[in-house]
Amino acid sequence: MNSAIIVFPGTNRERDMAKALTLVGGKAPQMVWHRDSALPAGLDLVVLPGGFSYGDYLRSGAMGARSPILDAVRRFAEAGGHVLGVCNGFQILTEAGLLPGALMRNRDLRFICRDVHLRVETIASPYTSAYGLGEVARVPVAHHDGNYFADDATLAQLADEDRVAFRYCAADGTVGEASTPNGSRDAIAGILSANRRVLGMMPHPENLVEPALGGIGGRALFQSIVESLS
Amino acid sequence: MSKEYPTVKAKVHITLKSGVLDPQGKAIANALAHLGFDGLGEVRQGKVIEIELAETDPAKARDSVDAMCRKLLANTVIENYAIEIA
Amino acid sequence: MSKEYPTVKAKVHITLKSGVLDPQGKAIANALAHLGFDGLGEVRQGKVIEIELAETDPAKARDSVDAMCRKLLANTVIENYAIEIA
Amino acid sequence: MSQSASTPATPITAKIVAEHGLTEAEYAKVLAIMGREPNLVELGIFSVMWSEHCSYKSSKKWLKTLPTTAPWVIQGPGENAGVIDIGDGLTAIFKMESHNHPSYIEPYQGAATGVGGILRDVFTMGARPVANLNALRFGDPSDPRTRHLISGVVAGIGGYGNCVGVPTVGGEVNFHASFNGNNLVNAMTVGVARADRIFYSAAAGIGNSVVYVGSKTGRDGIHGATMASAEFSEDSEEKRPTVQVGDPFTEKLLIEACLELMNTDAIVAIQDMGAAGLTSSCFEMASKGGMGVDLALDRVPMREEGMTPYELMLSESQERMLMVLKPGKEDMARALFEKWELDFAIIGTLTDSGRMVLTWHGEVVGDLPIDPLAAASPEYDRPWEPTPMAAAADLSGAEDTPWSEALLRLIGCPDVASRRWIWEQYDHLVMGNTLQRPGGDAAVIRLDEAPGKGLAMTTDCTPRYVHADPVEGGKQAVAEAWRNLTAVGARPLAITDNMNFGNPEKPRIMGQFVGACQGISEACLALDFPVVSGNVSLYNETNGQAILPTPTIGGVGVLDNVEASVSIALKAAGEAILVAGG
Ligand SMILES: Nc1ncnc2c1ncn2[C@@H]1O[C@H](COP(=O)(O)OP(=O)(O)O)[C@@H](O)[C@H]1O
Repeated sequence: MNSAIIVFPGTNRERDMAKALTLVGGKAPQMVWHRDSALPAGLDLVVLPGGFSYGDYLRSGAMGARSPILDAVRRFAEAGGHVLGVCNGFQILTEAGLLPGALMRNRDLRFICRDVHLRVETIASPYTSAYGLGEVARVPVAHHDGNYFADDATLAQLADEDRVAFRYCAADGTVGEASTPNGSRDAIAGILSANRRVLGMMPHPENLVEPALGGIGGRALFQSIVESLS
Repeated sequence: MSKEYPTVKAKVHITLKSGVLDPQGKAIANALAHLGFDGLGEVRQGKVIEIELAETDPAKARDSVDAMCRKLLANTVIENYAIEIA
Repeated sequence: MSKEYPTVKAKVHITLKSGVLDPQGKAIANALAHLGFDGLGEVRQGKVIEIELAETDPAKARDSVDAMCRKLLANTVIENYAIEIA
Repeated sequence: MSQSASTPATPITAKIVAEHGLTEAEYAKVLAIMGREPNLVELGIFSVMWSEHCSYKSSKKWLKTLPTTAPWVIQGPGENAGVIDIGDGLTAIFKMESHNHPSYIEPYQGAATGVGGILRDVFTMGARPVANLNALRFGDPSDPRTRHLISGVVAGIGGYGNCVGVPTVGGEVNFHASFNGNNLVNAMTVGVARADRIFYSAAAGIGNSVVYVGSKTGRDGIHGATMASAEFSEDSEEKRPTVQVGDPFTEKLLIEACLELMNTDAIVAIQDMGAAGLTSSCFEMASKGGMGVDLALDRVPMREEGMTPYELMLSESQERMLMVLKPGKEDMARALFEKWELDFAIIGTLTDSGRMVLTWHGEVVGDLPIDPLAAASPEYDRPWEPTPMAAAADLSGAEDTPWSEALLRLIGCPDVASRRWIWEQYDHLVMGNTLQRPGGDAAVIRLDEAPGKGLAMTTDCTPRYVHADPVEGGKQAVAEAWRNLTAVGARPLAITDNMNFGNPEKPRIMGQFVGACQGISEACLALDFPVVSGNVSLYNETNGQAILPTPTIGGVGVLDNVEASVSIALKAAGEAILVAGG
């Protein structure tokens, strides 16, 4: 599987992502600089990693979504390419209009870094096929602006089209406000595009793929990708 | 950059659309209540961006700022904006 | 909370004192330049907080909002604030 | 010597000298060194260089007594940070620094810029920062002001470290009413560098370019000197913020750009512009290398209009670095910094004059001899008195408290309660190497550069012990750091310290400092655990009330096999619990 990670000024989880992709996929991704206007040829996957692109000043992801490389990413996605946006990457994808909704300041206004539980809401996607439906996976979040907002019509559409990939939940899989760390509507942690090839999610599967780091809740996401795209 | 010749100052007011929950406003309202301020209704937080422009024609300046808002400054999924040219 | 009877709407404008570094404003200016907007001078970002108050007397409302600014809303070490009562 | 239009000659009155924090005796030395009356720019430079902060005039004598050597110490105190050998051709580079006063005035920005400053100290030496820690002390937890301070400080530390992408993996918090008017914010950064790629600050090479990189210079933090500078400026007080605003995004770019440049063969010397800005960075580089330097101040990138040479020399704007480049490397370096959208300016040249000559649009506005100024830097042997033996605490009635009630009270006590709400605001996972997260004895991270190897780190001090008995309290802080490292399976290697005390001009306070130094030394010697870097923060007093003496210790150890590391969690039911030690 050929993958590339887009590096914006202020990106800071590109190395974490590269390690996870290399560990599970066996092949190191290429790093692509934000000022480039084209993606390398022959890519199976483009990843927008976590961090604070352009400092997240103005709005998280706003400036990243307007950088030159995003036009290339948009063309790649429109041509049916697979794009994964994690944390800041998810914020960029919504700001760029590649996924619906917006990510607002966390409910308690504080940055949150801790393990959360996610319920896998669909396995009909190249990112979740290696999980079980309804499986509860433990992975960390680390964000200040992860409070997912979309209007009622959009939420209904996402639900109807089975495009909610992950919801925050308690350890036993119950979904509710108390187990939603950031106030997201409908406890949404990750969503898919209409063609199911673009995934945006706030939690960091790349930070929990090895027992040494305290768990492997994020590993099945990378396994799904490798199995679906190789 | 033409720091010497800016001739127009534009202010962009960006507010959350009604219906969009404002976590910052809500937190401020709670904090004010904790500090003993009562009789408060809704509290909302918005931003103001002030821009110095070299454009002298107010109509053109407004158009240009409007383009900035659509392209970058506001996220119209959740925000409204209003432009003031001084 | 007395959501039913708010009678005054106050707006607090909070801006960084001149001379204080405004990383947000700086980043916005750079981003606008990259998007092809030129002839820009300084860009500064501030906030506006809108508060609904149950106080009917404008002078008292202003005093109360001024107290909120000093106690919570503004940090007068680096920020200025201005109050508008509508 | 001529005066430029922007700095009209200001007569140096006794009042101006006092406002610059120089004593009469110190000013007499200034006159002797200069051989004439200094102008305002020069006086400002003396005031910065001879401040407590830069000259360590009250503490130097005692700091020299700390043990600083071991076979694995590559660089002890005196550089931007300490360097130790951790094997496999790698080094750990680390230091702790205080940002107490700014964090009290503006908790968010004060703490944030504290993190920024310590990060720069570490990457300046060629290390990629891999972990941050923070040691915090606040006043009475029931005081609403304490709440405000702690929430701002924690958000500021997180806001900066999270954005820069360095995990904040540990720290400590204590509460005591003595910190009501003087909270302590001590930030520590640990970085990793190849042993053959360490960068120092001594300038070398006559004719080499002195280069400024990073953010532009504004009128940030020109405090002590505000009054004097206001005299020749029509600007209002409002233009003189005393607190700097941090820009972690620019810092992140600066880290990446500097590390990229360090991978080439372009840098002769590098130094961050810390608290005393251009003055101290330039002076230190020149003085360490025995060089002279010509600086064209008009070439310094400026954020505001109408800035004066005085302001440029004293500004404390953040996210700036000074470098000496090898000849011919300027264009490559410029292109690199421009790629990262950072300012780059050649502002000076090294000379053999032994002097610092400052010009402003071609006119000389300052001319000072470097060595005499550095050599004459004041050093005081302040009178001190030993701390009297503290009375034993009154424990009467303690036995009558049922143990269950005592346990509840202990767990609920602010000094023991969970700190989860703090570390959850810090990204402690970024970089993907955090093996032991906050909440244990010491944090453990693994190293990308050497699979299987790890670093452990901790910060420790118990101020009330130091207050009761500075010698024993100093020892205890070092011993606790050593134990915390040992408890996670690491081999303790070295420490950094952050000495937070009250007014050293009071013999009682000076006695606490002297005692703590003695205790730290004894423990370091006994444990073969030398001091490789540190920072001193004195005058932590409000209305004559000093803080509890707080010599914070930051300890670093190495794990040759990270897999063997054990955590604090009880692993399984039925296992035996042992108590070891005496
Ligand atoms: N300010 C902080 N930042 C990060 N982690 C912290 C902080 N304060 C405490 N911790 C974590 O909580 C643990 C317990 O805190 P504390 O009781 O204050 O320290 P200690 O156990 O060293 O006495 C620390 O070892 C550290 O891992």
